[in-house]
Amino acid sequence: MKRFKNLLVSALVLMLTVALCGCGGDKAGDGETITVGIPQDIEESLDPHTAVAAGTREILFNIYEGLVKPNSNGDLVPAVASEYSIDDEGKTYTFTLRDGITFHDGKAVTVEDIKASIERCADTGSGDPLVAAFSNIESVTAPDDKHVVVTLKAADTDFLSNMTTAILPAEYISGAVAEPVGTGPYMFVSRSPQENIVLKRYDGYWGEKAYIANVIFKVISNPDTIVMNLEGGAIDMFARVTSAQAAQLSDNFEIKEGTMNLVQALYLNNAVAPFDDVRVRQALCYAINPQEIMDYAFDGRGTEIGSSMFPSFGKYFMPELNDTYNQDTEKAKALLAEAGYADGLQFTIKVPSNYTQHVDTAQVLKEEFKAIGVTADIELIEWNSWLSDVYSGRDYQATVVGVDASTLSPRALLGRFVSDAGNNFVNFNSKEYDEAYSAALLSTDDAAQTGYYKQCEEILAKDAANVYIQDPAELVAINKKFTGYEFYPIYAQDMSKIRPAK
Amino acid sequence: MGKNRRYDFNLILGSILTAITTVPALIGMIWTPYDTHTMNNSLKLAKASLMHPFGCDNFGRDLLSRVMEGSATTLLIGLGTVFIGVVIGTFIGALTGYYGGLVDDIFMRFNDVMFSFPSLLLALVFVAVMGSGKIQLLFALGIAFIPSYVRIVRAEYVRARNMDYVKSAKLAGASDMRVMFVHILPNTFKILLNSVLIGFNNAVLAEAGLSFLGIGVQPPDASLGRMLSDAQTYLFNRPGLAIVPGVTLIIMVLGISLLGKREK
Amino acid sequence: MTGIIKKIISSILTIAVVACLVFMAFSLIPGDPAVAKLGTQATPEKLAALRETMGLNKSVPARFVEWIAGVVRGDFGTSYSYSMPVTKLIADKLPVTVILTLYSFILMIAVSVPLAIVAARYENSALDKTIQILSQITMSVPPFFGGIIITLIFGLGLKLFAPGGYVSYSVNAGRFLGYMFWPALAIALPKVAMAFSLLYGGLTTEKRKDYARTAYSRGNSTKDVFYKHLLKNACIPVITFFGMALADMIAGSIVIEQVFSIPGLGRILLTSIQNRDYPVVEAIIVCIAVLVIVSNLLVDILYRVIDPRIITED
Amino acid sequence: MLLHVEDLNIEFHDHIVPETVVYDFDLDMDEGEIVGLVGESGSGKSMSALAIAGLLSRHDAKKRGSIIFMGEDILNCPRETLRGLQGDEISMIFQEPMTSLNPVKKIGWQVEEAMRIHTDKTPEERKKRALEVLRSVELNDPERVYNSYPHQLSGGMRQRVMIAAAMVNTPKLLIADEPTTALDVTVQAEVVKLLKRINREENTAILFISHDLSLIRQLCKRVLVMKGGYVVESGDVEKIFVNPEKDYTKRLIDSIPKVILDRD
Repeated sequence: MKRFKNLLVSALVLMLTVALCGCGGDKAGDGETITVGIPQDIEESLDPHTAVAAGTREILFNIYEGLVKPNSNGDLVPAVASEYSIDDEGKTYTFTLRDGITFHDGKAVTVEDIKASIERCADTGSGDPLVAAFSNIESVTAPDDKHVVVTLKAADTDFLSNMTTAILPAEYISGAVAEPVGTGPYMFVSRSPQENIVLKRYDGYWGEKAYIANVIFKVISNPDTIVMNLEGGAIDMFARVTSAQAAQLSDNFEIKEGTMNLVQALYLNNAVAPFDDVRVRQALCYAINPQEIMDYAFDGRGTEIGSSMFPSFGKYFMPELNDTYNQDTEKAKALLAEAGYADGLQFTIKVPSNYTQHVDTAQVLKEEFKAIGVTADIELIEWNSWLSDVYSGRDYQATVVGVDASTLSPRALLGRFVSDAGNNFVNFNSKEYDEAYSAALLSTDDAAQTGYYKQCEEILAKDAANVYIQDPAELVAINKKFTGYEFYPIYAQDMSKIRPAK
Repeated sequence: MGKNRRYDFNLILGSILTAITTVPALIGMIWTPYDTHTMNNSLKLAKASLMHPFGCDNFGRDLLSRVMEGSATTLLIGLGTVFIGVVIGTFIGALTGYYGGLVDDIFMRFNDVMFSFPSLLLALVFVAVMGSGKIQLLFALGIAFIPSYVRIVRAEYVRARNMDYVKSAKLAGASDMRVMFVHILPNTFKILLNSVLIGFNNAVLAEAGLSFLGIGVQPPDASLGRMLSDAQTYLFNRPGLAIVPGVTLIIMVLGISLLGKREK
Repeated sequence: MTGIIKKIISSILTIAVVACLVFMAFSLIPGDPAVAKLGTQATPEKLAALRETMGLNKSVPARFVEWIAGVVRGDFGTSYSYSMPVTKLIADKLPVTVILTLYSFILMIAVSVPLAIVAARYENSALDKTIQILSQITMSVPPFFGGIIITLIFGLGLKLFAPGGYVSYSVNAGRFLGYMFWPALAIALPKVAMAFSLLYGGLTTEKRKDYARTAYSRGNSTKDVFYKHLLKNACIPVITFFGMALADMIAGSIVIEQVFSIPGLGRILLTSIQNRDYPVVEAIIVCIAVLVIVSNLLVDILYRVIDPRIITED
Repeated sequence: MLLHVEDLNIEFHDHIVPETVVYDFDLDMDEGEIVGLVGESGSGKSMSALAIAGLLSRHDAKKRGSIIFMGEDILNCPRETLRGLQGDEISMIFQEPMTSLNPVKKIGWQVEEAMRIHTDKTPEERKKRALEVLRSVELNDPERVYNSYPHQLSGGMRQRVMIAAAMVNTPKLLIADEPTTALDVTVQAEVVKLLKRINREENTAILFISHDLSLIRQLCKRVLVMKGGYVVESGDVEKIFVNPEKDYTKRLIDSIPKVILDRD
């Protein structure tokens, strides 16, 4: 028994020592590794063409590049293509392959890879093409091994923004290679479900190489532990902390404020009762006060919006739509009564539980709806369930999320409200809207096109497709050990610009 | 003498602690100092004051009111769980224990499997099947706790089956049902009471655990577990948000377990 | 010996029963996983093809047979949400949960035994009373709140560890173990208190027995009397508790993983439940059932090892 | 002089009113001497024996007087000194062989324990000695006994094991506290014979405690008669037996069943 006791004591001592040393050794503070917290696991495949979630795309931004890519100003700059030209008509786009550009596995990028990538996204074999706009592609040809020519069916001056579509090796597309391989500044190393995604600097990158050698995206599925993780040093950066979380952080962290470039709204399923009635939708719009929501859940930060467009889009954004509905309880009640819900109504808001800002927003909304006799039940669901049930399955009444723009074109935001759009998860159905939208697509005149887009926005607001709230402020918490964070007008976390402070 | 004093001490302290948590919880079912859902921007994360003895949470909701509502929810789910478990568990335990035989054997085999499975996990599986929510949670936990009561009640019935008072009742012409539920049942109360107290505690802890995981009570409804989960963000500057519901939970469990100790 | 063999056989049967029940429960749930997976991209052809690959076009009994056949070979099928074999998904996370559980278990014993001995040795002293009260309170602390308090005090206050700074065992085993100490502590604490009070009860009973006096009469020190003579006897009634504690710790680790941001079985289980990724849920439940049943079996064997009186009664 | 006890008084304090159980106890023993201590239960004989063996734990019993064993004051010497004597120079065997052995340890381990504590013998030497001493207490098949657990032996065998364990270091003094009371009559006689032989062969002094005067008469030359904590009579066994001074002693003698008296 003496042995037993010694065993016990030594086990205890060992565990304590391990515990105490194990933790003191902070992560390599040499700036060689940065750990970034992400609120959800990325999608099952790291396939940039099929990735739906913004949270996946913002990470893939570091791995993949298109022929062109957006910079932080929102301009498109050449990437895999070193230059491009558009004919005057806007029908033929010619891209020149960048000299010496290689994939992460060291193989040179060829025009075949580009062709295969574009053709894959344009393929209509299984219904809609992966990139909706690619249905306009007439042909993709490679006249020589340096050039790729994309010819459109109808002229489209705005088509270039779609060419940010990632270029993948032809072998990957044919299924011969499973590992994600791109041309971006970082290459994929490993992933562990619900745990992390590890990236490494690609030293053969054609452009300015990344500063930090290793990037770990760590899944923080419990948002309540974000602050703890940051303060404890487990993660160095978290994009989109809430203002409450930001307020909890010590001055070891810098809070960068930008806009999230999201259309945060209470999205309503226009196809199911009670939201198939425009009066009910409008009533909800009258019930809320976006500023109040921002005050409660965002410490007053954020920009009010009135339709599916946010300020970063400049000329397309219509601030005047903010006043389509101003909080008016009486009007809301009257509309409800008119729609046959004089005694109030009850519905369920599904909210992805990992997004604190949406959960918080939903809680404020619930309070606001109370005033007009509407009871909203909040159901928190896992992000993946949200994707499958709400987004894909469209099995919901209402949901609070933010919808982002995958490209720099207003189509990225407005295209989804066309009645038969595959991603029209709110089931919005308006003939008027469909006409306006297709008119915009066909138009080659910039002013006229802008006019049509604005018309679309007005219809969304007037028909109360959704209860629009705001473009939330994006607060990025980053450890002061690092600097160089840049905001993008699209969903992207450009890790290659981040460098150790000093 | 010294022994008696200790027993009394457990009873008194247990009653006091239980009262400290259950009385506000009971009041919380009908009245709270402030509305538990109404938000107030100016009181966000307010420190403790005369008006708000525990301060306010991140939406400016009075923490005392939230804790009262949360305790009430937790208490109700705990009681409901125990109720389901005891009623169904007693029924099954009585039947299998009284009649015995092959059905009893098979049932007990099954029951032992369920019993050896941690009840929290069992509840998790039920939630997986039934979906999350307050009512689902109540049933999930209730079902998960049945096996423990079946075990206890069955053992008592197996013992009682051959006792003289049962035999004489049978001789007097009492039906099986009557023997089971009129004659034997009251004799199981004493032992059942103790396991009810333990079961209540386990249910409270399980509820808090599952709500903490986000699959129990949904916001903005308060439950002690849910509040603890939310409070983690503010652990740095307002640890009180976690400590108040946490300590409430501890006091509730501690009080009941002291009462249970006294019962032995 | 036959007793143990009987136990093993019945354990295997039990696992089989659990596996059947789990499969049945999840095949009764309405909803077509293929539809859920395809969502808006669902076309009849695609759906049929996916059903084919997912094996959903077969009848429930046929699927069951297939599933069981797979399980026997250690193949739990393919995860719906991660296009990855379930076995691979779990194999990666299982060690985390197992180590966390064992860690807590060792902690529980390493702390409760000396504590119980000290308290029982100085029965009724102020020290004893203090330990008693502390243990009664600790017993009532739910592990996740314990975890929060530990994070608050040791992580944020004393900076002894970085909250959320989990490191995978495959990356750095030392730091992995270092980090796991704290969640293990959170899980172990209430169990320490319970083990303490049971052991204490046993020791104070045993120390009044005649053989304790015999031990003293041979010149043993008090410490030796407790460790060499009383402890083993006092442990016998506590072993059942140890078995249940082990099972509880597996469950507890699922909650604690959430507090300490540990990607173990619990994390996968929770997300899979919410994603309705049933192959994963089924596999994890079967896995946990095996763990629970094996630990029960171990307890049974331990009983026989510790208490010689059982063997001869067989 | 091996043992010199003078003015031993033992008082207990674990009750509200202190209770004295032994008054003014005096005893002298020489090496190799066998002394009997007789009296009814509660007369203080076991307490005196435990005090001499150094087994009365210090806090609940208050002891006055002196117990000098081989020049060491048992009552006041340091713990280590006392432990050095226990099991080495003083050994003790008890009334209940059933409970006096550790139920979960093998006999061999228990017999060897005193050697492990007090000698530097190697495991092989210890085993050799253990088997030897087991054989010497007239156990058949000592190898088997060595590997047995207590519950596998009969009462008589266990008491022999106890004696073997006590004798393993050939102590100067063996205190036997009613070693035969729990045994069958036939086994009793054998144990007494065994003790006698040990005394003869090893020159170990024995303090034999019993309420049975006839056993004392078989074994001892000198006897002390205790009642109510006092030594009421002491001296040569035969003398006391033939001519008891006190009524109490007379009654003790009268209570011996005639059959046994006749046999000797």
